[in-house]
Amino acid sequence: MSKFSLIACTVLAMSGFGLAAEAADPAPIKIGVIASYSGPYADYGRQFDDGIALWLDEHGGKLGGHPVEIVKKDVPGAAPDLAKRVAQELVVKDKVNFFAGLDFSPNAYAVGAVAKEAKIPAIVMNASSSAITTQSPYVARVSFTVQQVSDPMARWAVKNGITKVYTIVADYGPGADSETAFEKAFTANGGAIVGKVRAPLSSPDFSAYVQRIKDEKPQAVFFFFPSGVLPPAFLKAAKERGLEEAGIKVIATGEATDDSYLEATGDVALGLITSHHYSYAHPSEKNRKFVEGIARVTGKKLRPSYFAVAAYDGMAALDGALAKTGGDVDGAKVMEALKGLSFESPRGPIEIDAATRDIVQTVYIRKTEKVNGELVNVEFDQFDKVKDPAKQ
Amino acid sequence: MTPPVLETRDLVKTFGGFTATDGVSLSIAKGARHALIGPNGAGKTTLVNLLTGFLTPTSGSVLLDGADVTGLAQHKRVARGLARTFQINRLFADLTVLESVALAVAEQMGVGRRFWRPIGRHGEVLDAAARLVEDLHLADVAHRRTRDLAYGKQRLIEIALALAARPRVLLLDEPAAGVPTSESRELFAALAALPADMTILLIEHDMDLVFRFADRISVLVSGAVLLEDTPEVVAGHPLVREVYLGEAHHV
Amino acid sequence: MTPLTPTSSDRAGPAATVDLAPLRRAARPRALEFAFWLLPVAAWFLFPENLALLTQIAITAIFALSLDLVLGYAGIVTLGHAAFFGVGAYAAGMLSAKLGIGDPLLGLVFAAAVSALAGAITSPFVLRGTGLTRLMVTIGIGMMLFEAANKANDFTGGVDGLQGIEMTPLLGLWSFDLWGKTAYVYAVAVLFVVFLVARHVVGSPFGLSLRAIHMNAARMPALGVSVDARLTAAWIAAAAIAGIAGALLTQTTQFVSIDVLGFGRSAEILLILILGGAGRLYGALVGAIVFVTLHHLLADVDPEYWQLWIGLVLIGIVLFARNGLMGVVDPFERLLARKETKR
Amino acid sequence: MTVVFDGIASGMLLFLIAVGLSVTLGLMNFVNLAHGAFAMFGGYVCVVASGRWGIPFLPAVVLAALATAALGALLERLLFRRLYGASQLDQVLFSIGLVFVAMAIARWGFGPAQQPIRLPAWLQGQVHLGGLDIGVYRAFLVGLGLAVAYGLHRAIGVTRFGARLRASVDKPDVARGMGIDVDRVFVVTFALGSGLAGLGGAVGVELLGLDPSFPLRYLVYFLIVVAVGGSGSIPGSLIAAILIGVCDVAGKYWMPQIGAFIIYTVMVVMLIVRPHGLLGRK
Repeated sequence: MSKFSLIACTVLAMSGFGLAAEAADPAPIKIGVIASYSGPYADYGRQFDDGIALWLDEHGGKLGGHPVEIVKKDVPGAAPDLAKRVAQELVVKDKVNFFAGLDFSPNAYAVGAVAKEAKIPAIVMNASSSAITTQSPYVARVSFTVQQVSDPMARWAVKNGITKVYTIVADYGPGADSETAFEKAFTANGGAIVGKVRAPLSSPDFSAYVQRIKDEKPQAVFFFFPSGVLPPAFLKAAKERGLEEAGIKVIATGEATDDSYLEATGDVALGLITSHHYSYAHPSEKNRKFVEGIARVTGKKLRPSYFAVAAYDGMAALDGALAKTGGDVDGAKVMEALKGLSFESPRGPIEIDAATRDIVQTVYIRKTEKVNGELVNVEFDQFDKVKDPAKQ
Repeated sequence: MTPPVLETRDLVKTFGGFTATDGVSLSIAKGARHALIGPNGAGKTTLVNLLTGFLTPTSGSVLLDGADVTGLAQHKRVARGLARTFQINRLFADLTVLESVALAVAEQMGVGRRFWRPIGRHGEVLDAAARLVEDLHLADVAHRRTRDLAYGKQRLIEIALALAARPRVLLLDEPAAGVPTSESRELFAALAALPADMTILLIEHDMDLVFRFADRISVLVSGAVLLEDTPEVVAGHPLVREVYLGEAHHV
Repeated sequence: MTPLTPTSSDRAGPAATVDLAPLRRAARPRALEFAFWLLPVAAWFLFPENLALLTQIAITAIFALSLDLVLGYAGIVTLGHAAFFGVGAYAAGMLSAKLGIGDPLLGLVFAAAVSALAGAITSPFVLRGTGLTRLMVTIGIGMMLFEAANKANDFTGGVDGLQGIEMTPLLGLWSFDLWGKTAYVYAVAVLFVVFLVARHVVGSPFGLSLRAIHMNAARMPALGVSVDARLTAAWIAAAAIAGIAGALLTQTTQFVSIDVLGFGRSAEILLILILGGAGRLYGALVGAIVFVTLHHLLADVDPEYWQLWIGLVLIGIVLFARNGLMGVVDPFERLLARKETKR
Repeated sequence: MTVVFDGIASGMLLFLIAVGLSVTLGLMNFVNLAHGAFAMFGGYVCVVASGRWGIPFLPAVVLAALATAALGALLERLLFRRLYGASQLDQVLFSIGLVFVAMAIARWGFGPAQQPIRLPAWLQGQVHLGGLDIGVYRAFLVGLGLAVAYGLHRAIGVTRFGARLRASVDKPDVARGMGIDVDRVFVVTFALGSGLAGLGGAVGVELLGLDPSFPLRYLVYFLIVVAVGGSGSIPGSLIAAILIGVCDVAGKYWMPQIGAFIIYTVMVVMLIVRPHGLLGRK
């Protein structure tokens, strides 16, 4: 059956003739990327690919001096039984050195268990459920946690005179995490939650919820929905009901204005204030090069989202760790080397917490604006070195 | 005179504003060959459905062996010895003849709920089923699927399924309906061979069959019993000739 | 007008002219069946690196067998069968994660019992209607269970899944390994046992009555059968088997994700069964093998558009192989049967 | 009261998409689970027509309905008609296969992202009517829904075409004998059902969104409307859709904790009380 297993993207070292003195290439490093390549979330897999491809392109296709082989595995959406099986196969059949990708939390939990058993480091490039890194000692995260981006929004709100907030989140694990983190930070800083509701994930029509919020007359409404269908639906309902006119501010986490979906969301997103760790409009030299690079390697004019940047940083983290181990790919040693690693990412300075293997980073407060006819998240405030609040 | 095996008292069934059965009181003695005739739409099949529990009457009652069974479910009446055939075949298209009959026999023997031993190892069921198949002249097609058989043969399966229940009272709803003359001989023979102590209520359009078979006839018109008597009297009754026999003979 | 011959069923002794052999023979396993069950053994040696996938196939096959009982035999079309799969999966998961009982076999029994209970509770609602109504009630029940599991976030783990399941070694001897060897043997063994049970059930008088209900439910009361009672029994049995399949998934993957209850799983297993051919047990097995393998291969070859290929295969099957994959063997079987009868 | 109006409006949208299924499934007895795919097609046509070609919204919606009807007619000729005699299970399998293909094609053509739709200014915002805040677009949906319901009810219940359709479905051989072109009746009816799906899909983009997973995401809702309303009953579907819309929206407003359960609970209870649907034929 193995002949069918397609190694989708093989990047081999382009060893120059000038380096002939060097001994034969060390064994290639195999990375199993588990992500959605089909179905409604196929964009996630593509973003991971772009980020990884750019990093390899910039580094001569080598990771810690080794040539790299990427094995892509499609696990569309949250399908942990499939993710677990795929991870097992990557270990026993493809004999990968690292797991990467991992867009959905349930999949990351499942792969984390395999990683622990097989002692193979797993780099979480998106999954944002807090406990993933606690569950398995072989998991390090370079993306974010839901709590990490929800908590600063609450602190910013209080700082700007908002003390009465209504929260609405999607009725599933991350929604509950966001609600809890926001409420905790908000009330701790003197704010009051005047009402909260969890809306079913399948709910396309928010009119009833928005009406309810309007009738409660809070100063602001905070919402958390997974990127894609729900945020525009909510924003449309909010606009239709005239929340803004009724003096109710709308704030959210960055999922609401995910760069991949922002154009499709349209003008209803204008003026929305969100908190997140990455905007493709982040004003830094490193990010400018990153955005240009993505355009170069893909040949398309697509916005890199926080998926692409996390994938790029995931490669950088592995490279940094391998530099510390001197090229040794032993799982335990690489995990040890990842702890406390810090470097400059296109999103700003990031660090892998030595104690929790979770990411520490700057969370930005952004406003959706139209720049040169395009909707972008413009950062205007920031909270530095934010750790995952759920682990404190 | 022996007490009636099957009895109805002022049985009424209405569908919306339409009265299909209008105060029918029947009394059928043990071992009787009782025929029920009447024009189309007279409510014959509705009456059978009320007797077997397929329908619940609007008012009135049904008695089996003197016990009120008006509210009893169909399958429980079968267990008490009341079986029927259907006007239009209701068979199991993909089962073979032997399988169909074995199914019915297994139910009668009370082993229908057994879920472990294969039907092929229930010897007593198979033997009884085979005998029935043989008696109804179905032996040569015992392993053919029902759907592949001619209509006349399928009619025989209808009767075999009813007989498998070992009924004391058998309701035959137009057993000869749709059977071409060329195939009706086997059917008539099968009916003639039914045991004497079995009480039979026959609904039939074929007057030859009715007068050959029945020892008592009820005439049903517009849901009500017009007349009940011996075949001779019924045949001579002017009203019957007018509303029913005349019509039937013209067909 | 007295009868001329003695009564039919009161006559004693066997019937001379009816050959009972074909019915008797149907109960015996055939050579081809032995050959079929060599497949999982062969797979062990041929694909040692794909045991996780093969385990998945075995679990799917059990689930499909369960659906075959209610759909293929009893004729109840359901799009909510994942409800019982999920209940079994959570039951086995909770037993380990919350109560610390990690014995696999005990978990199976517990899951089967809990699922059977769920089946008993839901059966009156499902059997009430027919056709589209019944189908929608099964969907509704499935969806409500899914929402309930999602609501009970703290208890079930919600969409993040139920963590912390640990299995003790099977029979105290074999622990679940990364290669999936134990899991595979375990799943195949359970599949075999479930299959044997199912084979007995469908060949029994009870199974015959289910098929008859499927073909003509209205006739059954006239034979003295309570249709609802039979269907309830089949429904509960199928629920228990689905629960076993769910428990196996939990035990071999050591967590439970909420999608065990999802509508997608109900729809998929229906497709698998129809693909293989409903109402013949082996259809469930063949459907599971073909669908899961195909899915795996297509997702590997073309991760972006595998759905297109699956869709085309489904359409092709309906247009050109009506009775499912197993329908292809029908003409041969009939030929074989005719030869045997002649002999 | 605003809540009730919202419920009616979202029920109307549900009705607009599902009524086509009531036609194909209820009247033609074809279990067409690909109904959502037709609605999706209508949605994409509308988005492309209004977004890329600059056609005004209303003509774009009409175009979407017509294009979907044409696609429906084409597929009926090529594929669906072969399956009229098939078992319902085969129809399920076939139409699900079609859904998969449609989803893959949509993703190939448009990518996985949500498609934006820009409503004309006159359909946006709210009007205040005697203390009631009424969304203009929702009022538009209610009006459109009522018009479609009335038109269909007339067309199928009263006209000769309706009589022919019922004859063709119930007794195709007899209908043929009476000189009815059964094939033509079926293709027209199927095109009608598909066209309605396209219409619903087009006007639904604003509230339901549009992406390749659309056909499966809302399939259950469409089926609920048809089942609760009673197979083949246009007024039944209308009442069912509004009932579900109102219960859903009101439930979310007053009892947001159990929001997701309401729609399924309503359905199961309704079906247990009335197994043949509100206005279904036995």
